[in-house]
Amino acid sequence: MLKINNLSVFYGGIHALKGVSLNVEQGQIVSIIGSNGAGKSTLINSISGIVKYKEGEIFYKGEKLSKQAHKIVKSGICQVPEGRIIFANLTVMENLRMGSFLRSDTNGIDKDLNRIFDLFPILKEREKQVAGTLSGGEQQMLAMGRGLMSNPDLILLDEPSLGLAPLLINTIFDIIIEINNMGKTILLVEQNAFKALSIADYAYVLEQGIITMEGNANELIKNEKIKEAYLGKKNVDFISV
Amino acid sequence: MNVLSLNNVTKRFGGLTAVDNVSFHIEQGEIFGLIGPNGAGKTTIFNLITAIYSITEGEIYFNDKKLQRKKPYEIANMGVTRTFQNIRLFKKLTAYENVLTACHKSADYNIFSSIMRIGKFKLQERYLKNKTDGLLKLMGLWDYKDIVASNLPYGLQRKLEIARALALDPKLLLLDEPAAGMNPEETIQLMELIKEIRNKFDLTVLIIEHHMDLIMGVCDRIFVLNFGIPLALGTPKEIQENKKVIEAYLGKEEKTYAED
Amino acid sequence: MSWDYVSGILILSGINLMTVLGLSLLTGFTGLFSFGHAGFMAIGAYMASSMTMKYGIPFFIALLIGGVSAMLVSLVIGKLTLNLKGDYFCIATLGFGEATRLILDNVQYFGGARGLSSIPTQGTTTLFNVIIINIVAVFVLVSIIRSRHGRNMVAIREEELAAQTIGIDVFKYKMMALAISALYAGISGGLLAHYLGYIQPIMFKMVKSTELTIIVIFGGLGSVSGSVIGTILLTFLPEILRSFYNWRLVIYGAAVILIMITRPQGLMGGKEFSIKSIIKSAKKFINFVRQRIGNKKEEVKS
Amino acid sequence: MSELFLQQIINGLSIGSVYALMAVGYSLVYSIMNFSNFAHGGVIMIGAYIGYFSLTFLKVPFFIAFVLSAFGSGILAVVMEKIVYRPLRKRNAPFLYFIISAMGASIFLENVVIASPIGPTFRSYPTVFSSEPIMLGSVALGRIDLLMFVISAISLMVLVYIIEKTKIGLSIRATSYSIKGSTLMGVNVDKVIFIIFVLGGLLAGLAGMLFGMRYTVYPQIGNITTKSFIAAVFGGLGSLPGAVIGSVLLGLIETMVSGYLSSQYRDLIAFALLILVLVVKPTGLMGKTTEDKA
Amino acid sequence: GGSGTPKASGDTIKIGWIGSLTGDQAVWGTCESNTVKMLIEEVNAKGGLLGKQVEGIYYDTKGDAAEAVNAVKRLITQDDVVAIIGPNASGQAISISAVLEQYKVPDIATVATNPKVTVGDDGKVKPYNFRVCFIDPYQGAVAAGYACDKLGLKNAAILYDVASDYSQGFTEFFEKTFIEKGGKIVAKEGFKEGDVDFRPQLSKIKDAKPDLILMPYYYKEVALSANQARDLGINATLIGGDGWPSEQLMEMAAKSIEGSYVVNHLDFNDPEVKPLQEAYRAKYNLPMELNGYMAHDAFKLLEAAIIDASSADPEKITESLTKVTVEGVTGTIKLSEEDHNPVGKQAAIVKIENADYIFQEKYGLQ
Ligand SMILES: Nc1ncnc2c1ncn2[C@@H]1O[C@H](COP(=O)(O)OP(=O)(O)OP(=O)(O)O)[C@@H](O)[C@H]1O
Ligand SMILES: Nc1ncnc2c1ncn2[C@@H]1O[C@H](COP(=O)(O)OP(=O)(O)OP(=O)(O)O)[C@@H](O)[C@H]1O
Ligand SMILES: [Mg+2]
Ligand SMILES: [Mg+2]
Repeated sequence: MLKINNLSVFYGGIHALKGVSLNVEQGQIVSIIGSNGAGKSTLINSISGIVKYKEGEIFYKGEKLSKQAHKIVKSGICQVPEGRIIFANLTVMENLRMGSFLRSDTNGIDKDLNRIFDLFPILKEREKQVAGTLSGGEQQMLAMGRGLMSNPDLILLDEPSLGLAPLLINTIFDIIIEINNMGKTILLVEQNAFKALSIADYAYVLEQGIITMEGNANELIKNEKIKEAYLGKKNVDFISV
Repeated sequence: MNVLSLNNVTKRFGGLTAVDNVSFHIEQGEIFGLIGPNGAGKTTIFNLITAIYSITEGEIYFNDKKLQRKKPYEIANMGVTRTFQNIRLFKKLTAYENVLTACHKSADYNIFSSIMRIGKFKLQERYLKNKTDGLLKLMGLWDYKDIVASNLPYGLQRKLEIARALALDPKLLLLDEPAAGMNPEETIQLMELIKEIRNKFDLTVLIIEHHMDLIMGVCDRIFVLNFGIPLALGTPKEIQENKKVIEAYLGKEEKTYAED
Repeated sequence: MSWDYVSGILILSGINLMTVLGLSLLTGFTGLFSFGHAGFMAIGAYMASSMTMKYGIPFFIALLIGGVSAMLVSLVIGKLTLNLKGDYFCIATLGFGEATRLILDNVQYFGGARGLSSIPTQGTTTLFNVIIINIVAVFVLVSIIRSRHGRNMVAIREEELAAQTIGIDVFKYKMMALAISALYAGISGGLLAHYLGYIQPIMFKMVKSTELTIIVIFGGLGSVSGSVIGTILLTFLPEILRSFYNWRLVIYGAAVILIMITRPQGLMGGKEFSIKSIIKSAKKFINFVRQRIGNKKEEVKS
Repeated sequence: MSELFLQQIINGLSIGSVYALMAVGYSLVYSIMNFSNFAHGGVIMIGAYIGYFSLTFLKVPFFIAFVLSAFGSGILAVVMEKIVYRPLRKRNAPFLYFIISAMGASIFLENVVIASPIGPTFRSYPTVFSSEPIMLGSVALGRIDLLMFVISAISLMVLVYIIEKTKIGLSIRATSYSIKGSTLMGVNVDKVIFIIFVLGGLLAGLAGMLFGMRYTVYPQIGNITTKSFIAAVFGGLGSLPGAVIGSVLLGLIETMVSGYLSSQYRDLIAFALLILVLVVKPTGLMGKTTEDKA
Repeated sequence: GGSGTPKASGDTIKIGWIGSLTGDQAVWGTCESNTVKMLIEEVNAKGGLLGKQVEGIYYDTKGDAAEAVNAVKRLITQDDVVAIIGPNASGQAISISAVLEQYKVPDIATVATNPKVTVGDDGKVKPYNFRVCFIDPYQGAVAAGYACDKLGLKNAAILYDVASDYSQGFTEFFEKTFIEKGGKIVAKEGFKEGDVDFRPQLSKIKDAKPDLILMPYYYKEVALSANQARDLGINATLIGGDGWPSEQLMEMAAKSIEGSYVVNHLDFNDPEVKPLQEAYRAKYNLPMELNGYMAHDAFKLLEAAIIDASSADPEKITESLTKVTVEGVTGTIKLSEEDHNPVGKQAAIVKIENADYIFQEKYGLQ
């Protein structure tokens, strides 16, 4: 469904992605893990057209992907960005409406809206609150909801669990699975590598702009190196995460 | 002695009561956790302590001095400083400049001596530079010192915020989700770092986090908030076993999807 | 070009530079945008010239009195308006500038709209004096910027809330920046008055303020050397274009746009022009050349 | 109520509606680009000239001249956006650069007209309809004033409808907060900004034509926009109803000050009032004040 | 004699002009420079001056005093002009004195009416500043005298531009004379340059029931304020100064200013003025502004002085400027040695009738 060949991105002199290739099959959940500054967000942003790449190609559904952000959304790819980037000046409801900006099927929109309110009841409660004053976690939920409103085929999630309470993290991952079960393909960037790997079909490890490892998620999760670097080996004194 | 005391603090936004009659006391040298579901009012409490919001009801004391009607900078000068949940660095300045700026309180030369460049100025400026170097090294940011803050990866930006806060030689440090955006390994490292900082700088720390391994691993006591209302207070062990906390916040047990 | 003509333009550059330097601190380093500095210039101009004309006070002291008067007024204005944000502050300063002019227009003691003439020009605003004053002004400004006080101002420009939480008294530092910029503008006004020998409220219109602000941004926000270079360039540009008759402002306008869109950081882009940086870039260049040569040699070898 | 007082109220309202007509276009650009478009006055001026030449040279009917002037200004506004602002936008330049570019553009437009064969002369519109005021007792009510009032009101309502109630309006507001965010929602930001400038330009054209009819045409006519900028700030920047309320208030204040206090110190008193309002309410009358969330 | 085309700079006489070609005074500046250009062409066509071709150099001042100083320095030191004509505003004319004195080059101001243009505060005449127009005190006093003595109007209202030195000066001297003659100022209202709406002030004036309104400012504002006054139902007689006369004014406000009186420098319908008017219109397809007539007289005066000095030396020209007498379109021009102002120049009182400037009489005080 999504195929990236040899992608390179520069920020001025900084070489953020150095020839990244990756493949996402229809209906899969694919995870990307890597430490701070590895280039995960850069990768996601290049797919979305926010960051312009110098070299490499991106194919989507067999065709070359446009480089213009709004056309990319139109073709069915939607990003839930890192740090939420909700519209702080709009109300919760308006934010969600913005999510469905490119859609015109009123019925479908209403249906999705209700589903999102089922998933995140707090959003329904705060329908008219200005989004900028929501708490961090509420904003993250709003960002997810807004992303879903565009009814995309491929969803790019950049650290969706960021700043969420443990209970909610579980919910979010449940929701990700649910969305996936509805037939949507998901490319997931997560710091919470354990969780990410546990729900993914396939995973890539990104280090300093290079893919250093890839494989089936349930294999990677057992990999010693990965355990050490990303899963927090000492992380045994407490059960969660 | 109590470093920080909240007595029956309430904050309302229009009809919404974000913080509802909350009281707690933090002792000197403690690492005190503040947890609770999203929207519980944790950040609001930080904003009340640092006077970014005005308090609706109740009182906050720092070292027995009342904090009401003080300006944010006055509170900072008393020794209370913080980091932000939505990072607020000086975006276009380098990591080094961010910290150096925050060191300003360690010098007291006035504007005329900076024009005359007299001895005191030079001496103090050198001190500020050394201090900045030390802080950057301590936080593991030395290699990034010349990078503009907004270009740093998310995790390092958080560390830089902590470094900047430490530059004030605070007595009480408020950390709002310092580990957000860090992977578990980095989170553990941060935990060690917080302990180290506490000991080295003789600090009291109030910390908000959703990473339970960090909270449980580092806090002496934890206060749990739910919908603005106090839910529990206790040691990590007590909190982990508290039914109400599990139900409202922690969740029953670890779910695994590997088998799905 | 005749020296007298050029020196005249240089004096004018120097006069403008005084205000621009102050504005650079206010706008470039503290992030406040003013449309009213012509008002401070006017205060300085009228105070300084009445000192020399009516009380026979020596020129330099009169200049200082002019500057200090502008600064005192700025304290009042600042007290009222410095809590305002962005464009709101900008409008408040615009209001101040226009109000100052209006008062001067109506006050017959200062000659009203018909102005004040016979201000002594001999041995007052000479090129030498202007250069000396500007050197001192630059030195003072750079010293402030390179101290904790300057860094605090930059912090305010970057992120006010964070500046507060690291213990910066935002209001005080804004006030400081405004007061210093008003002092500079006041001195600049005094210089102008003693250069022309005649002042009139209409010389201190809003366009004057905006022209000066354009220079600051043209030179690059947060760069003192940018302000200096920008001032000289933008004072000379209209002179060079003089023979273009009434097309020259068309070209001037187009040039401003062109610089903004091609060099969006302004001329100096927040960097400073210094001996050090020249040496640095020279070294870089030499290294680059060396590497190139080295590479070539290697290529030849292989 | 004395007749003088009534007359002054009418004067104030009519001056206010002039400011309003400009302030709305101004505020519109501000609301999305977050900078004050100082070139708006220049576009108004060009609009006034287009109207003038349509009536005198092309000798088209009044209504057609109106349309030509609106569209001409609309096109000019869009072209300016392309040349002057887009490159800055693409580079995420801070708002100061936009302001300076706008000033450059405004200097350029004014002087291009002066230097061109059009020249600096004042030109008066041919009489389109009777300029005789409607007399209510001895209180005079101008016909163009009435027209301006109506056009200001209608354009405000149309704009508020577009911004508050339509999808494109929603995307405009979203884009004003975060360009990245709305891009990710599939909004073509260039298109949104295009629409904003078209709307702003159309309004400028209307304003220019009405101005020309009322006050004659000359290259500096756009300078009155400074007043409408002040009015927009008064009312709360970015708020369209605020811009209108601010304009009407400013008109009334100026009139009342001239009429009852001192016309010599009119602007001084008006500015003092403005600063007073801002001291009490730092975001203008209709501007939202929310506690900044940290 | 007359070799025709100029070769080197030594073969031409250079004359400078400064004034506003941009900014809100551009209308007047443009007309002045156009006139000077036209006259230079005429002179050159007739073989030039002293056998040399004349070259004009024109610089814009943006209406700014500092710019004027630069422009004059450039004219003198770079372009080697022998004399300068302009500028059209007093502020600039006063600011350039020091430069003129430094280089000893004369300047003839066109419509700079502030007394300080030619005479310093110490009462001494400035050696290199001259002018061909009469001054504010004179104009103001004439208007007051004529209104009081000839028209018998005793209750005056004044609307003036607070930010304009011209308007303020005019007002000041009008007020003084008018009160001396037993008149009463019933209202005095101000506006600020750039304003386009005067109804608040006019409404107040209307309430004071004056029988005359003095409008001492330029014709754009005159047209707007006159129209607005009539719209408000004010019937008082309007009186103005040399800021008024223009064909544009007629186009903009003929009906409203019908019956008004203007203190002018000349009679537009004087047959001797017609050729100049027509030549200008033919060349530029524009009506001539008042400034054009003044520039014309300034140029003629300069021409006469150069011929009288039979030299293109600036100092000699300066000496001759107060010696020669020329018949200008605005009357006989002879500059006084004491104050460098034209002597005995009487104002032309013009009444507006049937959309035309109808000459009434030459009028001077006493
Ligand atoms: N706009 C930018 N300009 C310059 N450098 C940038 C920019 N954005 C990112 N970088 C740099 O590119 C590298 C990759 O950054 P990126 O944000 O993609 O990392 P990440 O993997 O998403 O990290 P994190 O887990 O912290 O979010 C980092 O070194 C970062 O400093
Ligand atoms: N300025 C404000 N205006 C209105 N409501 C606000 C404001 N600030 C916060 N709130 C509301 O107060 C409640 C508490 O917010 P707060 O940011 O303190 O939550 P939090 O505990 O920090 O949550 P999280 O863990 O998600 O960051 C939320 O419901 C939020 O929407
Ligand atoms: Mg990232
Ligand atoms: Mg929070």
